[in-house]
Amino acid sequence: NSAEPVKIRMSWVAPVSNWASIVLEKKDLAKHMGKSYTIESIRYQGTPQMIAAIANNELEVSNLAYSSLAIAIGNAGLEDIRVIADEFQDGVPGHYSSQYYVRKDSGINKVEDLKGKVVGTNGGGSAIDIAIRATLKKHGLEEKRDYTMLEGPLPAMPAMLLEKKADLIPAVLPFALNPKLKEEGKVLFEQRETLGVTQMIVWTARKSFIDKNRAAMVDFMEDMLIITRWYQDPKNHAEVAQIASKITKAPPERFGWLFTKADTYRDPNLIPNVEALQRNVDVTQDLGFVKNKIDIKKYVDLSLAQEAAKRLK
Amino acid sequence: MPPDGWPEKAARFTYIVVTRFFSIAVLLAAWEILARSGTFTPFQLPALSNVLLRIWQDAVTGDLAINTALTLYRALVSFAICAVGGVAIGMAMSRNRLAHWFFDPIISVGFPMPKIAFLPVIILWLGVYDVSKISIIVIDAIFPVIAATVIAIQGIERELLWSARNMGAREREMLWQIVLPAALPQIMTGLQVALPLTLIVAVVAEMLMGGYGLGGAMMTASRFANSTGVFAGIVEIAVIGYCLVKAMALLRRRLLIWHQEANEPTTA
Amino acid sequence: MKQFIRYLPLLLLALGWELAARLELVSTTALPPLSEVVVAWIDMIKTGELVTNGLASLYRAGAGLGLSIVIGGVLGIAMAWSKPVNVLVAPLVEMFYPLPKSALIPVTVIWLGFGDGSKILLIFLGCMLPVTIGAFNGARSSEQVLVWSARSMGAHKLRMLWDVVVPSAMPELLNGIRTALALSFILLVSSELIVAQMGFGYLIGYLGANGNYDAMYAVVLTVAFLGFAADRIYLLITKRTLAWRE
Amino acid sequence: MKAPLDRSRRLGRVHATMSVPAQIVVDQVSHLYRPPRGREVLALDQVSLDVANREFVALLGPSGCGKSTLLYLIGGFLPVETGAILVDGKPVAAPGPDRGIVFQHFALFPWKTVRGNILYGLERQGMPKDEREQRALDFIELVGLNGFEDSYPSQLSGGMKQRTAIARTLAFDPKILLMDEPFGALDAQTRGLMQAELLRIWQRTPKTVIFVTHDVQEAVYLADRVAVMSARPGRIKTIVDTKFDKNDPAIFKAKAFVEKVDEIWNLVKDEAIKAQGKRT
Amino acid sequence: MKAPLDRSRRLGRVHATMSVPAQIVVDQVSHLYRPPRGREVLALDQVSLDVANREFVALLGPSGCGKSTLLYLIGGFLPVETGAILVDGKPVAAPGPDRGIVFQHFALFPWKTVRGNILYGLERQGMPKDEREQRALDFIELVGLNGFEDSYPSQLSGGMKQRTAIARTLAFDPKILLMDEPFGALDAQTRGLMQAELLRIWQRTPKTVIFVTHDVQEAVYLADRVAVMSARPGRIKTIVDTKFDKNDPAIFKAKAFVEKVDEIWNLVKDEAIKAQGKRT
Ligand SMILES: Nc1ncnc2c1ncn2[C@@H]1O[C@H](COP(=O)(O)OP(=O)(O)OP(=O)(O)O)[C@@H](O)[C@H]1O
Ligand SMILES: Nc1ncnc2c1ncn2[C@@H]1O[C@H](COP(=O)(O)OP(=O)(O)OP(=O)(O)O)[C@@H](O)[C@H]1O
Ligand SMILES: [Mg+2]
Ligand SMILES: [Mg+2]
Repeated sequence: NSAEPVKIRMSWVAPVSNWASIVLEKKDLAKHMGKSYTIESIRYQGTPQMIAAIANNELEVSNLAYSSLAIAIGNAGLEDIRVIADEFQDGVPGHYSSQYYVRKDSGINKVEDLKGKVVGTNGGGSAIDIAIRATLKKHGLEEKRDYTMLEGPLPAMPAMLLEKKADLIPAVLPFALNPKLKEEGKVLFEQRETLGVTQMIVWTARKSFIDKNRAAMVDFMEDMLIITRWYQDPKNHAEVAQIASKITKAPPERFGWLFTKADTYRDPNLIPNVEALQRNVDVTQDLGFVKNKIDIKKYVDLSLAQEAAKRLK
Repeated sequence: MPPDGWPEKAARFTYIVVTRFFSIAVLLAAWEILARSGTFTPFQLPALSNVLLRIWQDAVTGDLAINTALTLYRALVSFAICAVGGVAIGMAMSRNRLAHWFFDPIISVGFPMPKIAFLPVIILWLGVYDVSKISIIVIDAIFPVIAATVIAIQGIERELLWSARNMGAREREMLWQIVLPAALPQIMTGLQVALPLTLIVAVVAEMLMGGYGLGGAMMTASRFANSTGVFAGIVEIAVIGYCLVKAMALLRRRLLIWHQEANEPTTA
Repeated sequence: MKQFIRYLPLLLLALGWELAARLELVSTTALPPLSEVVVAWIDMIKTGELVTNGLASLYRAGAGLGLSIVIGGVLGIAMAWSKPVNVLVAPLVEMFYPLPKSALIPVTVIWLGFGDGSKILLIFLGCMLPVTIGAFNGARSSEQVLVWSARSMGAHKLRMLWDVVVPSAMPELLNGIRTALALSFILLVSSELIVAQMGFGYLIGYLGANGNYDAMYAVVLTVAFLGFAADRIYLLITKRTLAWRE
Repeated sequence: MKAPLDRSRRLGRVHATMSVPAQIVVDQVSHLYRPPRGREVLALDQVSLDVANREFVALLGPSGCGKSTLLYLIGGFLPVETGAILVDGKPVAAPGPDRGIVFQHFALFPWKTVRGNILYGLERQGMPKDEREQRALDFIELVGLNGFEDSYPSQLSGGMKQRTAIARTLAFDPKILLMDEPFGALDAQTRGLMQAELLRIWQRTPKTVIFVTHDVQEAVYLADRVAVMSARPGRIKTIVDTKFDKNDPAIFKAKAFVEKVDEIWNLVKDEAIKAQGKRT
Repeated sequence: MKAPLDRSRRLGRVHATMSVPAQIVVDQVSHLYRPPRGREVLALDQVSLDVANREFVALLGPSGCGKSTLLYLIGGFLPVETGAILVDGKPVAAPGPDRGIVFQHFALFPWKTVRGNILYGLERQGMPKDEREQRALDFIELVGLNGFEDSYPSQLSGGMKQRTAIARTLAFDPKILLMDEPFGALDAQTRGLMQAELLRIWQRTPKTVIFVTHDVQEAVYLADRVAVMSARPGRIKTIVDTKFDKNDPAIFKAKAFVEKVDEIWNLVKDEAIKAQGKRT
């Protein structure tokens, strides 16, 4: 009814792998953009700032890791937050799962060998951090007691391993593709071995916002579906690599893996794996990052994505 | 005038405390009222009383002491390095053309450089432990000291230098006995800027690299959306910082007792 | 030629960088050779994104710095010369001085959101410290007879502050401003790192998150170069302003 | 607390015995310096002095006896803590352009040129631009600093600084002139010229002058009365009348003049000896 | 380039005509101030002056004629750019404790007390602690500053600062004394006492003294020779012999003395008038 389009601010952290960083590159495909809604994509340094922004109504659609979602609900008390879409999932069969590397010459052959070692992480409480802790815990290792955690930026992880600052590092895409890492390091375990499928990142919005702008949000989801599907369409691969290259300033050849089987799984209908999400949130709670158990179903609202998908049939 | 009895002294002391902390008290009261008014969720703005309670809990468990000690240690060690190194480089630059040639452009480039960007390099070179943290703090906080020293030395009255030379002071002695005290007021200003900077950068470095320390604790709290913990960190740093700043001002007053500024300005 | 010799140390530094990277003293993933950084820089200039992002950043830095100079200077001088101001304001200033400004984000966001406002505020708060301390200490040390002189020639109190206290405080004040100038570039980047849609810090942030260090250092060097240019211009101005000091 | 009673009595007396009411009344003023560290110094002890309108009073006394301090108090720079100082019947509260002062150490603004220093007071009086530029030039000429208009104080010799300070204060034409050894750094000849100029200005646009000097001859020559101060703590010891015809070129050789100089010289000498004696 | 030739010729002459070789030789020295901004000033123009060992020379001249500049050059503070200055036969290269200087503006260290200022030079000479403490006390006593040993310069009156500066320089007993209007801020009596002390020291531990003053009487009384400088650019105009018996208390009234004073007075006057004339 209102002539003003609804402003939707979307968050992203890592370029290319977060949808919000690239959807605007194909805004010509969108049907409703600029009419019923507009998008601003904003880069955040990390989830803590996103949670603050959501609380202050500074951010309409945020891409939260499962751990951050648990923290937002359990600790920040954002009760009206709703999971509305999938961003990517780790460990889906046939797709990439994050790998955890040690040096070939380190003598570490199983997880138990990490006792007394230094383990690299990108920051306590992140999705990757929790995967590491959960895996090590499964093998009877506790942080501080049995190993030391060392924080560093993800891109620097391979170098940290190779320069012997850390004994185990997480290798996520695209840093896992580092040739020297492949040469001098070896995979100790894959994330799916312990966590199975991980619903790594989901899109969320506040219920109050969804209720108020339902129509616009369905339009938004519809356009997002069109765009994300375009990106995942193998025949667009060359152009996708060009876009990625333009954004990251890396040569397009480096993006051969992007949105292929070698990449993590992204749902074509933007529907998250709620069952996996519940498991992941439970692990987060197990490790003590949030106090109480969270029933994640209460916080999922897939109606927007489903309605949008229906329109595209 | 009757001699000062304790009631007068106590009254005076109370008066000073009340006036000195009046504005802070108002600020804190506003905080508590605002937080309790329901305008904000506890995540956005936790109540002061809860924050204090949290600090108290940390104090009881000993976390507060460990974190404070670590952060202070890093900040103060870096400060000592900045003070000694900054003044030395500044003096060398003012008295030695080679040193000036070398450092002058480097300072102009290095001073405004966003040094955070070099974090990965520093981590790879120096690790994430104290050495790398202290190095980051030093490269961030040393510049104000150098700049202040250079400009202070430029402003020294030439007759003072002449006087000392005349009485037989050698170059080395001049530096210690004349250049340093004559430049001290402005050098102190540089140090007064550098000290809080070391604390700030110490906390920021801890936030970026994790581990123990007030910054690490704050970062952890922030990752877990624990606002009370974040604000507890803010309060702790504010208190520590306030003490450091005050101590520095006291030191300045002691050292510069001879200086014009020791007198209250008259005819204001 | 003279200029060349003058800036030779920078060249040496650049050489050191190139060598350190080429000799693999540090992993080239973390520190690419300078030459590659320069190539990336030229690319980014060609696409024009350094300019568009730069303008957004400079606006924020300029606004924050300008505010900090005006407000910080006035505050410092007022604290030196007025007891009530000192008693009321000094404790607040002393408390906020040593706070990492990025820690204040949760508070500033409540009032100002994550837009330009909070970034400018952050830069302003961070830059204010050196200006205020410089102004305060400089103003306190202005010679009494000069103050008296001005007063006896009919300058009222405010006028005297402007005519005597400000120029006497100038050397320290200017040095404080120099520090603030440098800090403004640093704070700019760190504030834009946190949340941004544009700006140098935004570029550095996502290029770094992507591990694209040659492009990231190209941005860092751009910031450093702008800071360097600002510092040089600033030093020239200082030299003229303080010409009376022999 | 008998000061208030005392004071009113004294003020009454002043008005009764003098035909014109005194323009400057210094009444039982004491001044104690309390440095932040170090010993307290009683610089002035119950000093009383009345100066009539348009009178020229010279202040003589041994080094450190409080002459400068007295001028600072009259100028309103230091607070009067004990006693009272009235100017034109009103207690002194703050400095003002009615009382111009030449400081012992010049107090030139180092960031202003000679011209800028002299212009400053004129600007503060709100004099129109053309007029004040002209006036500044006139006074630069008067003190013989042509050619140095654009020099900064750090580029001047001692005497030149002093002349700038004199020009600066004379230029804005205050009703009362407080001069603290204004000719101390000048050579005999320039000093003579300056004295003559000062007298000329004083006669043309009458002013009340308090003039600190160490030169007894100068004091006797310039002043209507000479106040001799005693050694620390400073008190006014004697006040001597010294009205001579300033326009008589042979005045310095006149017997009456020489005798006055001798008389005052002896007074000062006693004080200096006392000051010296006190130490040993 | 004929300067070097000229100089050697002149130096030869000096040695030939004087029985003792001059201790200080100022040979055709010019000095041009080139401030970073503002006009250049030729402060000294081909000044030559020889001062024998243990001689007491007074320097007189109009304000701004370059007296201080000349002392700075001899002291080694400013570089000698044209001409040459030899002390004990060696060209002056740097300041040194053989040449003590009392600056016109005192140049006390503001962060040191009176005692600290005086002790400084003694420490630099490596005098043992007890001895230098005693010596500092003696000189504080000499200049009459007992009781102010622990005052900072900012807590002293003008005259007291000047006396501190005098004590500081006299205390470390330099062979050559360069004094720039050292008694300018002192009252007549204290000045007399200081003059007597200076003479006493000079006679007891012989020194070469160059003494700038504006007081012609003082110059004639103290000095063996009086050099009169001309107005800017400074040149040595005349050198007058003024050897009198300093111990004769009636000397000031002696006819020969008064005549000398008059003679020099007139010389200075001409210069001052010239300086004045130049302006108009
Ligand atoms: N700021 C100060 N703090 C402490 N004591 C001071 C201060 N100023 C002056 N005095 C003391 O007060 C006394 C009088 O000083 P004042 O400057 O008035 O003397 P004066 O008569 O002008 O001497 P002079 O002829 O040497 O200039 C001196 O003994 C001095 O030590
Ligand atoms: N630092 C300087 N820069 C430029 N010019 C200067 C400087 N110092 C002195 N002068 C100029 O050199 C000339 C001589 O100065 P000098 O101080 O030697 O005079 P002086 O004979 O000591 O005078 P006075 O008796 O007034 O002290 C003056 O005209 C002065 O303007
Ligand atoms: Mg005085
Ligand atoms: Mg001089």
